[in-house]
Amino acid sequence: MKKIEAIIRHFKLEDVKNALTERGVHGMTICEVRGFGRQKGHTEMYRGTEYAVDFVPKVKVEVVCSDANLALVIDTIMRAAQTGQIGDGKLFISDLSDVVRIRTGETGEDAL
Amino acid sequence: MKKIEAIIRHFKLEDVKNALTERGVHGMTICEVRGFGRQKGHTEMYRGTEYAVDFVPKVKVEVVCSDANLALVIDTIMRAAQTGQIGDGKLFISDLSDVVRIRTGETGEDAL
Amino acid sequence: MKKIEAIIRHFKLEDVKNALTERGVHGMTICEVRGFGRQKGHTEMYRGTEYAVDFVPKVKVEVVCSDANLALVIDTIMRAAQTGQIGDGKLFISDLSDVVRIRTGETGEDAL
Amino acid sequence: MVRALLLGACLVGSCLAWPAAARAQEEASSTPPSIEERLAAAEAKGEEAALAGHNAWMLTSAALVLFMTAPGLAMFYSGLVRKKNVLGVMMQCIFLMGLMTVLWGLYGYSLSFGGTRGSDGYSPYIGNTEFLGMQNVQRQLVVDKNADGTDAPRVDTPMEGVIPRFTHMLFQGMFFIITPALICGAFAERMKFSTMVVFMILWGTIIYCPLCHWVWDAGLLAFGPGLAGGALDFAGGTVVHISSGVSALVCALVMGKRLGFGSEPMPPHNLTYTVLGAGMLWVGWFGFNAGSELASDGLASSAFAVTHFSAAAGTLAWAGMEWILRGKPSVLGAASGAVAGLVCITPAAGFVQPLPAMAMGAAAGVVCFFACTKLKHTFGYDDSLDAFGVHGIGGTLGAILTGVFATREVADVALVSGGNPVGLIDGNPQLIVGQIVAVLVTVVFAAVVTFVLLKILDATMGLRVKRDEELQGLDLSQHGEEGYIFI
Amino acid sequence: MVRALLLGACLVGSCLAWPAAARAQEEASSTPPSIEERLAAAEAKGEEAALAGHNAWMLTSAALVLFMTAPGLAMFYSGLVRKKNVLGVMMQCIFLMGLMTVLWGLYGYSLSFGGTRGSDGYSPYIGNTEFLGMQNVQRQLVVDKNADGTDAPRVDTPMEGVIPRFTHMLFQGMFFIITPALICGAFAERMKFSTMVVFMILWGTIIYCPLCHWVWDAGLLAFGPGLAGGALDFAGGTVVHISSGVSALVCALVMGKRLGFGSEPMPPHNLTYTVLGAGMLWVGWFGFNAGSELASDGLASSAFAVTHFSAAAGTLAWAGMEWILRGKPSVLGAASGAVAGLVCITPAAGFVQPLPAMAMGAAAGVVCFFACTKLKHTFGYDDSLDAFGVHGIGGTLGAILTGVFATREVADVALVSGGNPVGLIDGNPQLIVGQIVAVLVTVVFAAVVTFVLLKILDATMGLRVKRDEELQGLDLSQHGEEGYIFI
Amino acid sequence: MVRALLLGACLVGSCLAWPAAARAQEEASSTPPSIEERLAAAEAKGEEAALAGHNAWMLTSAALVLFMTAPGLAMFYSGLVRKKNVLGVMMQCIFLMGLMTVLWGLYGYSLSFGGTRGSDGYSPYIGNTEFLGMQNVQRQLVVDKNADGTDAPRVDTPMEGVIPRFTHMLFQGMFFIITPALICGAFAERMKFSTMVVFMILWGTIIYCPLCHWVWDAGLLAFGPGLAGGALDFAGGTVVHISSGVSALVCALVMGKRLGFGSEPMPPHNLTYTVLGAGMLWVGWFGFNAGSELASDGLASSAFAVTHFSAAAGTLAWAGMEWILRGKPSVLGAASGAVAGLVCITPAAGFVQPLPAMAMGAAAGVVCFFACTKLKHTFGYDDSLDAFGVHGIGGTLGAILTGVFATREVADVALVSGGNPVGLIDGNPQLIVGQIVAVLVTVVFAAVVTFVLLKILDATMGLRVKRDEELQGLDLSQHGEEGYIFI
Ligand SMILES: Nc1ncnc2c1ncn2[C@@H]1O[C@H](COP(=O)(O)OP(=O)(O)O)[C@@H](O)[C@H]1O
Ligand SMILES: Nc1ncnc2c1ncn2[C@@H]1O[C@H](COP(=O)(O)OP(=O)(O)O)[C@@H](O)[C@H]1O
Ligand SMILES: Nc1ncnc2c1ncn2[C@@H]1O[C@H](COP(=O)(O)OP(=O)(O)O)[C@@H](O)[C@H]1O
Repeated sequence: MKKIEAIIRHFKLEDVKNALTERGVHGMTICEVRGFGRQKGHTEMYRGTEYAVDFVPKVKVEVVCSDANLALVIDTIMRAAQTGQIGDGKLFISDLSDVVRIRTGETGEDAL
Repeated sequence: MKKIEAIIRHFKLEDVKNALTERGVHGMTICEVRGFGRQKGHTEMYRGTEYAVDFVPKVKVEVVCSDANLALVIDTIMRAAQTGQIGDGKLFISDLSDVVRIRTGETGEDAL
Repeated sequence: MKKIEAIIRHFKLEDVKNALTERGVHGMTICEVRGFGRQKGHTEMYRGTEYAVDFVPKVKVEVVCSDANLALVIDTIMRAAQTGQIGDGKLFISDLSDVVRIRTGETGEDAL
Repeated sequence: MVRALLLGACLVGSCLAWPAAARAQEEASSTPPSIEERLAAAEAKGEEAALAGHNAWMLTSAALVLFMTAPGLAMFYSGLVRKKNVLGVMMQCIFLMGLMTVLWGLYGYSLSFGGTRGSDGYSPYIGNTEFLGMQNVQRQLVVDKNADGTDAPRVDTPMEGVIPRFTHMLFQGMFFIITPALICGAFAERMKFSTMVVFMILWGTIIYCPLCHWVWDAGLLAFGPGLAGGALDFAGGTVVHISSGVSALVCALVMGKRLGFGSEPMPPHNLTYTVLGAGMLWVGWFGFNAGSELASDGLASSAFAVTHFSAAAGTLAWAGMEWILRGKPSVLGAASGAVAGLVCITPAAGFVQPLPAMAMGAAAGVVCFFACTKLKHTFGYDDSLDAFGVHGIGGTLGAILTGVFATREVADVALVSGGNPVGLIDGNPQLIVGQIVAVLVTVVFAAVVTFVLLKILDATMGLRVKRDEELQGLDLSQHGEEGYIFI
Repeated sequence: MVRALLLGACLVGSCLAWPAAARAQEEASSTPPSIEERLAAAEAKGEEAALAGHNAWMLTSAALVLFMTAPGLAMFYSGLVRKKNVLGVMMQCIFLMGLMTVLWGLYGYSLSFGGTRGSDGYSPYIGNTEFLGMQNVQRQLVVDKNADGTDAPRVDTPMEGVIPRFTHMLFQGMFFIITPALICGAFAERMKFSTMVVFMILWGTIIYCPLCHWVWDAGLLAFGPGLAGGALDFAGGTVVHISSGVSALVCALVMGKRLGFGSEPMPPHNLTYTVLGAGMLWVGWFGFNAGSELASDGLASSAFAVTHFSAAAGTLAWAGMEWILRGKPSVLGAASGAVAGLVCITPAAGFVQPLPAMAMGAAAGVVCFFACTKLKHTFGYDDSLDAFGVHGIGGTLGAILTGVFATREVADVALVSGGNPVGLIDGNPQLIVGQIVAVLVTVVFAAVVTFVLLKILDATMGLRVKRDEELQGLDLSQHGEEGYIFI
Repeated sequence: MVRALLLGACLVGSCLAWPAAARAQEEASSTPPSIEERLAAAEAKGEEAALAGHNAWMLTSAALVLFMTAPGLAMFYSGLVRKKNVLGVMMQCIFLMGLMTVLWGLYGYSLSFGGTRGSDGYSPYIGNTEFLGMQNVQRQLVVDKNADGTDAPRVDTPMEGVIPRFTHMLFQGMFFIITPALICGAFAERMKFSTMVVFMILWGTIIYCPLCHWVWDAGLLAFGPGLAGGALDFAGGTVVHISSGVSALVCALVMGKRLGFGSEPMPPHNLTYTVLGAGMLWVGWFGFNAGSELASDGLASSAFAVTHFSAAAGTLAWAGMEWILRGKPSVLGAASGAVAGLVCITPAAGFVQPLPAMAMGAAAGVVCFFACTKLKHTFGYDDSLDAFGVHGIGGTLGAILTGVFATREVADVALVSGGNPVGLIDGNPQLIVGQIVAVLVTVVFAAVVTFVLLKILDATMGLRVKRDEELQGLDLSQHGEEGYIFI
């Protein structure tokens, strides 16, 4: 099984979720993160003190899927999350050795 | 070494923490996440506009342990986090190639 | 490619970020987490009820890098994040099977 | 409103109540007015001015007391619950502002204050229908005759003492809001909203209105005619704080604990709200206590001062106890102590001197501190926000200490002392008896009726939300909303 | 200020306006004063006292109305937007407090209230220069002569009815702040700050000042001399709520929807602010409505009471509609209902009885509920915070119902009824005509001028922030700040 | 309180002070009263009414000034710190409300206002024991004799000018709270709580009380008898703002910078609180400044108006400077500008006209903007929340500009001008000298004593929390609590 961690823009979350569910992927976990990369942050100014805020708010979407589904998931997220401008984010793909569903104890792909 | 990422319900966190420490696992890192899966979210209504909130608040517990301890940790979390109802969450197990303790520079299982 | 997850202290984030960028690592993703370990939490008291807060606020820094860069990144974070006192945190290193840049579709090290 | 016309006429509204004077004044431009005419005008002006001054303070006080409920109490209480119930608490406050106000206008004021002792139709047990639907409170057209036989219509606003009865009704109506709202602290985070609404309608009608009548409309517990000589209760020790505090305890006992109480941490989700709310309550309480003089005079200033001193002493005492016993003063302790001091001085505000007021505040800080820490833990009830520990205990303490510290040096001579000793420090041991009797009657009455009401509601509507709803939080389950969406 | 000296002199400031009286009083220590002298002193004292009483209430009211804008409206509105725009909304409120106040002092008060009908230089269309730069409002030195020919300097504060004109100017000036601030609800989360500033300067000058003059300075729409007999507008149904509500709708239409409107969720980011803000608005509105009597008298109390009843009924009605139609009452519904009830009673506050006020509040709760849910969704405009749905619709409803429920039992005899029937329930169908005419004139005037202003500004400065700025949020893009940094 | 009885008696409390009048009135029902009797009644009524009116405004003002400290300042300041210190700031505010109030009641008021210039036991340096423990302030029983020789007991409330001394004490006591609370801005996020408590007791006693006596009790700096002719300080330019601002600077210098100052970002964690707090300060300041007239009269209205204009101009000026120099107006800038304008007008509020007030506000906005940006960065001290930059600088500017703009057109004739030129624009250059002398004396006195106090405390108790505690935040380390638990 594979885990795809996608760092995406906030306002693309709805699209990504819908695209994934349309293609039959019905599980994901998201988390608020802040990213540092090519995309510039912004500066804030409080009574004459300037702060450079280098970290940009992003959403991390984690999707676990079977190896077979990997390409589909990657492709789906890519399409839904793309704007073409710096800061669209990245996908990190890794292997999982197992998945367990807490409720039932099912493991492996059955657990998804 | 293994990393177990457990997506669990908020109110099970205390139980999971206690169960793990009772079994000698003295380290974990947690993070607020929101999950999408079989468990339904809820709808909110503000002045006539209805929003379906599909993401349910969850806690992600990350425990890194030796390969030997893996079964114990999985079993412990499973028992502590189970309610039997949809939405109990999942365990994702993956391999770590190394662990380092920042304070001392120890690596591998010594670092846990 | 490798993913380094570093659990560090809040007030070391600036240092870590600067150290990494100085050494040419220009991407990272951070996330607020809370950790449980050797470092003690604190107790809070509200109208006679005492709560032991065992979880300590930490920051998780995720850096993805090429295998070649791994040692450099580890070393850099180690140095920048160390105070020598319990609770400095840990590095978890794992393998990534792939990375994709959403904007361009580039994969592998090109995507970093 | 209409400015230019207004200049053409004389002196706005109230002046019209004195048409003779007004006319006298107008004629003044032609022939110099006689002493008689000038005197009549001066008398009228004096009446207008006194009404204006007293009314200015009392309208302000009414606004301040509403301010205590929202934003004050809404902020104070909601900060103490968990995030998922923040709106549940706020909703109770704002909805009660609507609900109790409508009831008060329709019949509550009449049940509380209808009838004057000594006149027909008065009962010491409950108010009569005198003010039903705001009759005899609202303005009415009166057509007098001028000297030349023509009509002289004027609009009359019924008075209550030195202020319009409307103002009295409004001021007292704000008490009818905050008293039930205080009870909400006991069942926070678990009560079904619909049942709460029905409960409060009944509680207000069956408990508050009679109590108010007993104490403040010359009824069963009133100073003078009341049981055992009656009790002094300047601004609501019995009517507001003991009644709500005791009912709160009964609610906590009958409803049972919150899920996870004792095992899960349930710290206040936003103590900044609680402190800010405490500050607002402190400010609003000046209206509550000094406004209870129902006039802007020296005694109002005195009541304002002792209120302030008691709150201050309470703040130091509670935080000080923590500092001594646990090594750290907490901001929740300081805020709670302020409220405890305010509660305790409430019945005494018009009867005690500043230094005794400080003593009362300090006592309240210490006693309520123990009530909210030791007592609650010993008996193990879940009075979520310590409505009993602060209002029930603090109110009882205040009512009894009023019997100790009330003095003819402060109390109104005509209404209270007649120049004779009042409280224990004046050398009169009788008052304390009346105070204790009033406390006991209030405790028993509030406890029994609340218990019966809750049992009936439990059997019919159910008191608590479902388990799942409680876990999800009242904001989502009862109202379909979230308090903070910070993403 | 200077305490010890103050004791040496007589009775601070105002007393100085009555030097004869003061002297009479001082001499009193030597020889017993004559009846004549005592009467003069009593008259002076009465004047001082009446001024003190009325002024106390009116200064309080002025403070309460400012309190409505910040923290009240700032909190109410800012809770409803997304987190990234929270400061954008608050900035509009606080900046307008600065901007509109300066304009008001320089020329706004004069354009609104300058000139008295019947005297030279008065125009029913716009105020004249009487009060430009605060002349004839501010204090001035007057040098009288004593009996012995020596100078008797005194400082005179011009009066307006029973209160200093300064007080009148301040009270009305607070309306000049909150009215434009209300409009901000319509274009929240997308308007360019610089353009907003220019727009509000123009809106205040070209729309508010004339309207205010028409209605409250005996102008085009005033009761009596106005079109079709004019309209009754006690505290600003037309001037404040219809004008701002209609302009808000035009803004929403001309500016277009927020990016993502309809597709992305845009829930209120902090409903706790919205409820607390609603509580503050409720409290502040007592100053707004009861203060509009411009005196502290029986009618002020009546206006206070009906304001309270209408707000309460509105709360229950809106939340009740939700309860019936969707199964849950929401706290946003309760808060919105309170505001709707307050808006609706505003024009009627000095003319209607309590029970009709409850009916008006209930009607407003129901009607505005439908306006903010069905109507908005049907037509699909993006009035972000429902400035039109609540203020436009609620204000119109209130203005018309004033024509129905206004009664000589309540209204000021000298200024309004003369003892004759006033509204429909009194049996006078004429008033409703005047009310409808005033509503129509206000709607057309506000809509057309706002439309023209916006079109000009769109062509010159641009109305909206850039797409990227809107996505980033106004806090960062317009002001370079973040609302909450909770890390 | 007791309603039914109240109707039976005459006119509540104050009326009792005039038993003759009351009786005259009662007899009126049987035989028509004589002119003499009616006149006595009218005089009594006038006294009651004047007291009622002035007291209504002054009690409201006292409440408003407390409102400035909490929730106002608590919210304004706490929003500016980092999240981990939010409660630390709030605790300082609410604890000081308790602490300073108790000190004030016990001896502070006496040290400040005890003694009347010209009478025995008066000192221009410090108040005497006249009011220790509230004696001569609190109510007291007086037993007069009736004409028939029977006792006529009445309770007397000592007066201070036209208001009860209680009211004066309360109003001034609120200043004794907010002034030290302002200093907290300088050492926020690092001061040890226990040391702060001791420091404030000493600071209030040794610095505030004398200064207050010098300026407002005819002492060393008072207008008239004071140095170089003394200074005009209507509502606390020297006593409140310069004293606290200068002490703040000394605190910042002696305590040193926060850990990480200059290297770590320390942005305000909750600017929404800061803006809301600024709105509350603005509203409360009306009580502060207009209340300082100690009466409800024309000059109070004037003071209210210039306060409002100055705040407005300050808002525009500071935000405008940012707009010009940095391209964006910030909401923190607007809020800071409002406060700067309010600070600057404080000493001048009873002496200047509206347009000069606008100029003063604008000047304060610009000058304080530079003080908080350039000046602070140049010298590199860490005045965390700019207590010096706003209050020290703004207060100094205001004190001096009072010397420029004070005018006999506004100032009280009896107490201040006597009809003669007052400030520079009136053509009198002398006043500015007195103002500058007062500023210098205040600066030196506050700076030196604060410095000595801090050094002693540093050596004995320690000023700062431990390094670890500072890193952890004051909320946890000093109070064992967290501000927000949003999980
Ligand atoms: N080396 C990295 N390790 C971890 N996260 C990264 C790395 N590089 C980029 N990211 C994440 O991806 C986000 C987008 O990267 P950025 O360089 O801004 O633009 P782009 O996605 O167009 O390459 C960053 O905000 C950060 O969260
Ligand atoms: N494919 C997936 N990838 C990542 N997270 C998942 C996936 N499926 C489920 N989850 C997480 O597990 C949680 C529980 O899943 P759900 O289907 O609701 O119930 P159950 O745990 O009973 O299977 C979800 O809220 C989500 O956080
Ligand atoms: N076994 C573990 N699994 C996951 N996270 C861990 C584990 N052990 C420690 N951590 C994380 O590392 C942080 C630091 O660990 P701790 O034992 O307190 O000190 P040290 O870093 O000095 O070993 C913890 O707060 C927790 O977030």
